[in-house]
Amino acid sequence: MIEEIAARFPYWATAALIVIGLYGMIAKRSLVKKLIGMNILQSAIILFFIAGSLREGASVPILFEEGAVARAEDFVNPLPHVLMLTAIVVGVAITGVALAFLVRIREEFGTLDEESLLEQVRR
Amino acid sequence: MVWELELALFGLLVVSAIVALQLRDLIAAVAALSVYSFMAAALLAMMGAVDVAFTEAALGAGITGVLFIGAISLMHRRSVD
Amino acid sequence: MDQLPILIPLPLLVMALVVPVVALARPGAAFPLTLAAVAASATASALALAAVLDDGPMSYALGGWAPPLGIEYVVDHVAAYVSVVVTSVSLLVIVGTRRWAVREAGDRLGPFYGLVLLLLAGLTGMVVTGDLFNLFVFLEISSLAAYALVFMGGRAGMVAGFRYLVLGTIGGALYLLGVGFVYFATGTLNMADVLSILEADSSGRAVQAGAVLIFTGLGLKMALVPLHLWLPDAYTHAPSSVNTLIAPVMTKVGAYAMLRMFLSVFPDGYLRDAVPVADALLVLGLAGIVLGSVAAMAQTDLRRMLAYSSIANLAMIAVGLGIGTPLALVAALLHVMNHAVMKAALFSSVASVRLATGSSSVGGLAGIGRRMPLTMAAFTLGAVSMVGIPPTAGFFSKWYMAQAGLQDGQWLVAVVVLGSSLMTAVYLFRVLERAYLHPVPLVAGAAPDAPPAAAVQEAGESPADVVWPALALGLATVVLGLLNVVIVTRVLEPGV
Amino acid sequence: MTEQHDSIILNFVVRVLLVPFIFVFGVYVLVHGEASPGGGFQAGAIVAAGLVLARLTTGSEHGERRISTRVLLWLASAGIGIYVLAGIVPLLAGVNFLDYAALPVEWFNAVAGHERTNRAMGIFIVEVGIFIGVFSVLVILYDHLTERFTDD
Amino acid sequence: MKWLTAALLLPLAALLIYVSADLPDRGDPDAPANLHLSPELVEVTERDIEIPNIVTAVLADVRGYDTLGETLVVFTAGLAVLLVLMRGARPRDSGRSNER
Repeated sequence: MIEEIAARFPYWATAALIVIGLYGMIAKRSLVKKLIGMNILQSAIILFFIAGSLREGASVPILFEEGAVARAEDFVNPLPHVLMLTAIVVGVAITGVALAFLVRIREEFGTLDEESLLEQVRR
Repeated sequence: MVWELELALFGLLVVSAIVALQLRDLIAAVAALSVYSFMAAALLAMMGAVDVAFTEAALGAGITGVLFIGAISLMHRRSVD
Repeated sequence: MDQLPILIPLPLLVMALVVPVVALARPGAAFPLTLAAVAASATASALALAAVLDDGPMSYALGGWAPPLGIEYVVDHVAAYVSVVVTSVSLLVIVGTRRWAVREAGDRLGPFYGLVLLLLAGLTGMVVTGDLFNLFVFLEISSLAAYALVFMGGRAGMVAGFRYLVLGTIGGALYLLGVGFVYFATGTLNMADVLSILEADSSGRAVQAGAVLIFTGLGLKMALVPLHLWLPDAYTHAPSSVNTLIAPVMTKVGAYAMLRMFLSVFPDGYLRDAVPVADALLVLGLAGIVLGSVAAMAQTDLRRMLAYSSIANLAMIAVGLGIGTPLALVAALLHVMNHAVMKAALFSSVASVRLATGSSSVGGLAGIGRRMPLTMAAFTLGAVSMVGIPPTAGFFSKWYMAQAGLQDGQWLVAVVVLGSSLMTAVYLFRVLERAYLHPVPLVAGAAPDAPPAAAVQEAGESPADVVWPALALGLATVVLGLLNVVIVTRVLEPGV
Repeated sequence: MTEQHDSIILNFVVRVLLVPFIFVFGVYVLVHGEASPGGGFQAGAIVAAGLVLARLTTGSEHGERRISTRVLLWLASAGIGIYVLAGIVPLLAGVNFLDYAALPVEWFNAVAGHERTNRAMGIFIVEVGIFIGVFSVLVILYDHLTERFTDD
Repeated sequence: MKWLTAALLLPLAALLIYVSADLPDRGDPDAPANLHLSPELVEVTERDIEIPNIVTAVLADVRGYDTLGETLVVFTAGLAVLLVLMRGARPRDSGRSNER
């Protein structure tokens, strides 16, 4: 039981975070809350990738000693790190654009509540 | 690394995510989101992803928080949900 | 010539950096530079297609790092074909919407054309890439550009753009999550490498979950039926310069990405036997054809009608993927091209009508056929092809699709395809009837949202640079229809 | 957000002590990104944060500190242009896009044309490009998000 | 609405947790992702690239094209914000482009 938890908890926790983030994006009426949900979702995916790249007994992927022969087993898998660096930057870019949309919508409609926005548009 | 510590941090992460979504005061919600991001960064550093942790702290927690606050400070702070 | 694959997206990328800066000083230069970049990219695509036809698929290692390690570009028959379609259709559309761009973007032409180029760069990058994560990156480039362009369309466009952003981001996130599952199960991101590993051993729930998540994500991006909610508003309220561009090409590339998953990521039959993805696509596709066509019949605004018809046509492509036989895949691919061309013709002519009369409601079209003969000729050609009347391209993809359905024992497919033709005829011929057979109303306000009758009475033909691209696209439906045997036997059949 | 805070001490601490330190740290992160965590993205974010901090304390109505959007757009294009150029130059030399081994940076090291060094050099050039691009886009984002005022 | 969303998301949560049993254990050195490409990346960095940070080396060189795409995403965001919020570009035509 304990071993099972020790081996699986990162996946369970990230699954919970993903669902929380999606819930925020879909069910919350405030557009700001939708964006907060979006950020939670993105971080959750990043944690998921990094948790999957763990290697017991390995160290940070930096070659410390010049000239010493590096053994691949000594390092954490660097590929997910690279992918997630990209994903973080993409996430920030999307958040920035979404916030620009928010400011503009607020200016035009005077509200950030999804229901009343849709009402105003339908009218 | 001690996996129990990671587990505890993950628990805190879930709690702060829920708090960030449920707070009515938007500035407070954004603050909670920053807390969430910083804890995620700490967790990433524990898992050996120092580069990712650094980026998450600088971009995810720092810049995102600043942009959120910058945009929200021009708006109503209360959300209807 | 070895460098051809990278030359497809590269002109677009470079010019996307140049245009916004140049436009600061000379806004007038934005349009010709954009056009030059798209033309260069279209040329590279055409050359790549020719090279592929002669020598077979090309692989290109970016940065000189051999494929499973680095990122690979794969230009095979299908990729080159879709890339030619995307770049050449958008070339014509960009010419035709120049006036709208000037009107709608105003003094923001630099950012506008920069985003258009980035949108196309993202799409072409998605088409030629052979790497799952690289696909995600370029997907996000094109999506982000599309959100902003849709958002430009006035008050309703803002709300539509924001909803598009939220749902599109969910789609991207689900896709990325699916790629994560596939990566943890196989240890690689290169499509060909994933395929060879899965062919050796494709058991395991992680890959199944990955497949489900990838297809859900791409389904959101291509507006497959329960996930289509963003599309009608986004297409209706986007500025004319934008929906004319994204309606033909954007969702088509999502569909192409799905096809890529079938062809070169998951082993043959995996998506049918191990995960019910193919069946789901078939069912949802059939539902989408019916729902999209019915909803289109109920619309009074041309753009909204065409948006719902897009949902129906994308669903048709999904049906082709769902059947999954080579013939069905050929039909789906042929429909990717046909629909891109005819939707571009229809949206371009609607943009031309709006330019002249200021309205796009069906009610306001009475008598427009005589006022704007060339525009309405383009519209008619597009409509005839959309319905699927023989010499036009639309007939052939529907014909192949029905045949593929019958061959596979799915008679329901043939029935639905035929039924969709009838429904398309109902909603599009209603437009034609009003345009050609109704007299111009003499009293203002004959229809509630019609423009003043004077607008239609005075409306002459739109300027040549608006009409001719639309007409060229309309004529292309006929030409491509006549050429379909060549396209199918030389390009598509070797590709699938 | 742009009202001026007239505290001399705050002004001094932030503009004379804090912001220069942040800038230096950002450049350190950029230059040291090859050996320790860091690189163009992080450095760009840090320097942009420093600039934002300066804006926050002193207000951005004062024209003196404004970098105009025009300049920032130029910078963004140029920064990412450096990256694209690092890809195109090898292309012109006849090898694949982004193959840094073919970059003409022999002047940098005595061991002319050594591929390992060339690649390291290419990475550094690219990181500088990323730094400039990310920094300027983030400042554009901040400026435009906070500059628009609504009346309540 | 909230309950509908919850009803949609619970299956997703169930799927993710069900599938996690099939993912490699936390820190498993024999996970496919740890065996297939990661050793080559370490080797290549040591052999061909003269910088010690493997992540930077892979980010900017081996997968440099992804990173180029990533900076282009950032640039797209900049252009998007300019298109949406640029001053002097008042939506004077918003009434016109908004008519139905």
